[in-house]
Amino acid sequence: MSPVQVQGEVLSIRRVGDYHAMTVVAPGIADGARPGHFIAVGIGGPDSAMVLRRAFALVEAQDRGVYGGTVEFVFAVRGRGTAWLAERRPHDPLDVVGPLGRPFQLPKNPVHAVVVGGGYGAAPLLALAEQLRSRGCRVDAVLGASTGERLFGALEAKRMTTAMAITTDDGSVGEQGRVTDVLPEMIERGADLVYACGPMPMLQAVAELAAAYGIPAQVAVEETMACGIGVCMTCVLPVRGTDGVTRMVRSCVEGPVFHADQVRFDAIGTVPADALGAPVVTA
Amino acid sequence: MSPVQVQGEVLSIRRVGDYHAMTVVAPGIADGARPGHFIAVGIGGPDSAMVLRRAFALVEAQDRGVYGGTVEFVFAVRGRGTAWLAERRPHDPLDVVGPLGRPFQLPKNPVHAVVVGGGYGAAPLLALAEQLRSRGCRVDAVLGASTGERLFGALEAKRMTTAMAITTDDGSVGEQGRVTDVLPEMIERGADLVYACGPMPMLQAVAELAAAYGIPAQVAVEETMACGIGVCMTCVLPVRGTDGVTRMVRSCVEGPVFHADQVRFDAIGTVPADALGAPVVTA
Amino acid sequence: MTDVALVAAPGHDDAALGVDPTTVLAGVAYANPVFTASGCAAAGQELAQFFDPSLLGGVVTKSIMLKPRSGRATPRMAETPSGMLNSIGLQGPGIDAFLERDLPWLAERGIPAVVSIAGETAEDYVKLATKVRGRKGLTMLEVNISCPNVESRGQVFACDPAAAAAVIAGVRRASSVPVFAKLSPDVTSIVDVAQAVVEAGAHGLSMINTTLGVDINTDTLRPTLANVTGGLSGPAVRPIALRCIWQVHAAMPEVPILGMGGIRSGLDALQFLAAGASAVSVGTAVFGDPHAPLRVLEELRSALAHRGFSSAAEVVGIAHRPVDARVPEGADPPGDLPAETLET
Amino acid sequence: MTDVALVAAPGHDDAALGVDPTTVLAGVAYANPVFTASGCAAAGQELAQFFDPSLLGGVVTKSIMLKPRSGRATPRMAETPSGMLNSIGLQGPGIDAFLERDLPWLAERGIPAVVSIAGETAEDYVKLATKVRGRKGLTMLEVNISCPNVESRGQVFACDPAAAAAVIAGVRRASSVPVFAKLSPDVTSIVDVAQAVVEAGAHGLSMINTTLGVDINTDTLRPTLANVTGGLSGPAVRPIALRCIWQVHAAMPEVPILGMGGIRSGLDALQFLAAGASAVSVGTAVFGDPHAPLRVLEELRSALAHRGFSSAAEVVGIAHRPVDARVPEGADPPGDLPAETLET
Ligand SMILES: Cc1cc2nc3c(=O)[nH]c(=O)nc-3n(C[C@H](O)[C@H](O)[C@H](O)COP(=O)(O)OP(=O)(O)OC[C@H]3O[C@@H](n4cnc5c(N)ncnc54)[C@H](O)[C@@H]3O)c2cc1C
Ligand SMILES: Cc1cc2nc3c(=O)[nH]c(=O)nc-3n(C[C@H](O)[C@H](O)[C@H](O)COP(=O)(O)OP(=O)(O)OC[C@H]3O[C@@H](n4cnc5c(N)ncnc54)[C@H](O)[C@@H]3O)c2cc1C
Ligand SMILES: Cc1cc2nc3c(=O)[nH]c(=O)nc-3n(C[C@H](O)[C@H](O)[C@H](O)COP(=O)(O)O)c2cc1C
Ligand SMILES: Cc1cc2nc3c(=O)[nH]c(=O)nc-3n(C[C@H](O)[C@H](O)[C@H](O)COP(=O)(O)O)c2cc1C
Ligand code: FES
Ligand code: FES
Repeated sequence: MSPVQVQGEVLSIRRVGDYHAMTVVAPGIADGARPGHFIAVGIGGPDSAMVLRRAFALVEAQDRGVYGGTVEFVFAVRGRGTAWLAERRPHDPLDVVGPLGRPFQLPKNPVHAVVVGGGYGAAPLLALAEQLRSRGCRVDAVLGASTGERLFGALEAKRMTTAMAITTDDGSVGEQGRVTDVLPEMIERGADLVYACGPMPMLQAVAELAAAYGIPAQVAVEETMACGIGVCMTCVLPVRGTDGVTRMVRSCVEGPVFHADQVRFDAIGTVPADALGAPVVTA
Repeated sequence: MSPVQVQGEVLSIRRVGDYHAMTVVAPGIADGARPGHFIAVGIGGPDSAMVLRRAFALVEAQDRGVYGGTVEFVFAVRGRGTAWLAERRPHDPLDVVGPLGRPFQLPKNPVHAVVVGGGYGAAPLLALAEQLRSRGCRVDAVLGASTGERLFGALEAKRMTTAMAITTDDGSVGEQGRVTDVLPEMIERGADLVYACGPMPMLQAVAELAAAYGIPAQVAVEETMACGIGVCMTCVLPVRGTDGVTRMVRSCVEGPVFHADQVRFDAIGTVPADALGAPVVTA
Repeated sequence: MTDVALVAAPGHDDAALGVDPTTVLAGVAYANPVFTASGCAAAGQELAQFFDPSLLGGVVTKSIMLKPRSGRATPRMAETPSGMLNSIGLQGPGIDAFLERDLPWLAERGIPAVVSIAGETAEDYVKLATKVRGRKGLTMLEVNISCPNVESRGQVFACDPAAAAAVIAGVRRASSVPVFAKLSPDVTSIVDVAQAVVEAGAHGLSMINTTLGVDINTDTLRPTLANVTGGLSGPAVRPIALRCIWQVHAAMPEVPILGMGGIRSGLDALQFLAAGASAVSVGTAVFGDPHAPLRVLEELRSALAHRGFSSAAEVVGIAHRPVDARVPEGADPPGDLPAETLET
Repeated sequence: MTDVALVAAPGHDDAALGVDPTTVLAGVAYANPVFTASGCAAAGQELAQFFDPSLLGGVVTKSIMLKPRSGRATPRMAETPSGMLNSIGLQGPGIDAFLERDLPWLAERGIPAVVSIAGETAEDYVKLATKVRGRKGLTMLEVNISCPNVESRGQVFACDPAAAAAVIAGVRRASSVPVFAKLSPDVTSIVDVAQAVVEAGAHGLSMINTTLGVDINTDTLRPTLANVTGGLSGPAVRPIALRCIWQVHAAMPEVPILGMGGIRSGLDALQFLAAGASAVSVGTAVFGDPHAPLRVLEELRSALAHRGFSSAAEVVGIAHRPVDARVPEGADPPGDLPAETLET
């Protein structure tokens, strides 16, 4: 599976709470796309002052159908690029590169998994849950957000999970609190492994919980990216390899999904002194 | 009359030969707009890499009506900015500043005038011809272009003039040749003055002919502009003042219409040695 | 139908009313920190068609020379990605006409004038400063030293710390108002030049002037500008301007800075203040939006209010201080940080 | 519905087939003048997912140092108007891993490699050149001297003509292939640095490396980059790059130049050739469009064909010559000049 660049076309865009869900006709991307893959979208056309792509997790990718291949993603308006994206309308052209990155690894056996999503971090977990189920896994879910408007995928998740918990910071939906307040209970129902996607502090907390329970976790991280295809080295984070050596690895090609116990959460945003090639003395 | 800046809205855009004619709802601009005035249009929105406006002669400006004030202009796609403009569709927003510059001066008496337009240079001459007629002037016209597709306003001009001649470089419409091939004949019908708008070499040739016949001419020039409002000094050309002194004057505020005999056509693109403040020795 | 609206003074944001926008540059207080930029607003008259320039901190006038000056041949400008090149060549009417016509216009309207002067020799600058001295409306001199020094084979003053210092020392002696040296980014060490002019008596620094560029016309395959090179300005140079201001403020935090280079929005202006500028000039943005300086001011006030600041002054240089050392009283930290990064 | 299309190798323009795209850099012939830029294509493997890198003139590899290097803390990049800042800090596996893994990958595929080297001392560079010497696939060395010289208080080599010359002299002695010095625009006189390195033995020059910039995060009011400053690249810097190339080519027309800085289209590349570059590197544009280098090549060939040129070589430096002195045979002067400006 190799990524492709497609001059696609917006099929639909709709509001989902505080988010926007967009479906784009972009044939070729779906081939080989798996849960956890992401796409990178060109912003503003050739005369735009924004020269970099924006990365979004795939919610779904269909490689055939009436429209001959579509991708769906959900996004929050954060800066100018996502503001531009929110103004796109059906039939507008959209340049998409994907599928990118390394997807979630699926267990070989029909285990019991918990998926944990924070905000739009639930995006890649829906397709993941579906695939886990189709392999005979039991899937439970914990979704959290600051407010109900920033919950994503709760209905879909409910349909495909055995148990589900929702938390919001303001208590507007589900329990007031954070995903990690309810995750122990979920794990204690017999979970064998955890999948998580969301803000870095959440991933760190989930990783610590999974470690405390002695079960493996996979986390999909979000680092600022310039290229998304592995050539620029902007998207790195400290990850401990199987050889015990910490390296600054590219989250766009070696991630965004990592084994939680390998990510040096404590050192995110720094180059830990024991990383290969550290410390930085010069340019 | 002071220019205003309006967040307008595209009402219509249509092809006219090789050109595009656009009407924009932009209330306030029409107040005080007169033939020869121009507008400056913002390109690409706030995230565009194109930071400067584009200048276009007003074809027409209506200060009331169903849409509460519209402006019309016609344009050729030249570079990226006009290419962007050609892609606008009804209801798209458009930022317009106008009316700008000094318009054509109208004669006090019902004289006999010839208007001479090259390509889209005919744009400001249609409204001018109408105003001249309403003042009892006889108006003749000469329109020229490289090809018939680049003639503008021939039908309208025909309606409001007594005599009209058309020339094209390729002979596809009218006579093969240049406007100055037929202008002498037009002038000899008894013209008292000439108005011209078009490419600089055409204006120069028209100015020379008018001088040879001893009649005044007004020309609307086109110089590269950054601001259009008189603050940047990019749009200058050498103009001899009534005091005999040549100055580099701003065509956006002291033009675009000039008395032909004051423009130093021979020295366009240079700073003539006898200009005030010349020669340039340093930064 | 989308809304069609006349662009006038931007709507006031109520929260912004609580922000004290005043700023002080070398002892002179201005009503707010947003100025025009030299050469991008002439002497204010033309912009007055769009908004009242007395609402700004002040108007920085086009650099004026001793004699009338025709400027360079056309084309004098080229648009480039998020910027433009210009090679105007300091066209202007000369100091006498300026003092007779332009400065009084500003003075009569109570618009604080920052007069920019430019010369071909160090002596020119002194003469200019002397002529302007004591004129009504004058609040500050901005010394444009990005000019070729005819006495030194056309080497630009701003690129030679000694020549720059000589100009400033002379102007300083002749001036009764604060003297700001306007620096060029086209040097190996802007801190060296800054130090030289401050030692020579500059009260403050204006940064940055344009950076040298070339554009080639892809039809004629000749330089687009008649003069071949021109000065690059606009949003494209903003990171360069911020870097210069950052470096100089880090080295000399006590020296006031008037910052410019690519400012198009209130958030851009906020970046300049945070990097160390006490006030800003809005230049090229005016060409795309004649209301730009006033809009930038209003956007800046709103941005300050929404970040919990009660004055513009308190953010000057704030980016040099660690976050935990400076949360303002009553602030909503961390400002507009997307809730997403905080949740669960 | 608009057309939805898979972006693959851009369609060939028949007219472009008549253009000879070969270029020669210091005696080495390349199939065409479009290369990747150091640090913007790793060592070519990743781009091979999108197009065949052997279709390019060559691949310029990410600057490699003697030892593995972790690079700087994140955030390492900020998008800016028509550009971006980066502070990667030369993260890389070190020369040994590079020679074992990356260079052979290029060599096996017949992709001409331009190996970029970077060091902390002049001695580092010599060691690197010695290690690379004679390796299969190596066609040229690009010496990235925009690195702090640890022996001179971190002053960047490229900002000090003497230090730059010392590096180049050492590399020149150790190298069996042409040596190109990659210059920084952040100097008062790039011609002085260019002359120093050419006198020290550089066969050619790469211009430009990024220019130093800062961005302030308007939420945290701290620098966006963990490292505070970063290198500005992308279309925003194109006029600066063209200016550097223009000045150096005017001063030393016989020295070959590999040009880069903001190239995003074939017409951009044409500007670089016309200003004096014999070949170009496409850098930041790759991040926005992974096909960019190949697209630029195809667009350049079409642009040359439509202007009546039969080779890329004949436009190198053409912008320095008056128009009437150089209309190529069989050309359609003046190219794409809008008919409007010619009519009546
Ligand atoms: C693998 C991955 C998957 C993602 N999936 C989603 C998703 O499903 N839904 C969603 O809403 N967002 C997602 N994001 C975050 C999304 O990419 C950013 O919100 C978006 O790039 C911000 O662009 P902007 O122009 O609005 O913001 P700006 O701040 O203006 O962006 C400026 C630059 O920084 C980069 N940037 C800024 N923030 C981020 C960030 N958090 N991650 C990566 N690059 C960033 C942008 O690409 C751009 O180049 C994902 C990010 C990654 C890395
Ligand atoms: C007073 C006046 C009236 C005009 N009226 C018309 C008209 O009615 N119809 C029409 O088609 N064109 C008219 N033009 C020319 C029109 O402004 C240019 O064709 C247009 O700006 C080109 O923009 P672009 O982005 O396509 O080209 P680019 O070459 O990409 O433009 C780059 C920059 O140069 C400036 N520029 C380039 N060419 C010109 C030019 N000839 N005049 C002024 N600025 C230029 C642009 O404003 C822009 O800032 C007029 C120009 C002036 C000065
Ligand atoms: C057309 C033009 C003319 C300028 N003239 C002057 C000038 O006369 N004196 C001066 O000090 N700076 C001059 N500048 C530089 C600006 O004052 C400002 O320093 C620079 O453009 C960066 O700011 P900006 O990006 O906001 O324009 C000029 C800039 C432009 C674009
Ligand atoms: C992310 C990034 C990394 C870079 N790394 C290097 C490098 O390792 N060595 C080098 O000589 N230049 C490096 N550069 C500079 C580019 O090679 C190029 O000179 C510069 O970016 C201008 O070209 P561009 O605008 O096409 O990117 C890097 C640029 C970027 C954006
Ligand atoms: S984003 Fe460029 S290497 Fe990951
Ligand atoms: S275009 Fe700026 S002064 Fe005329």
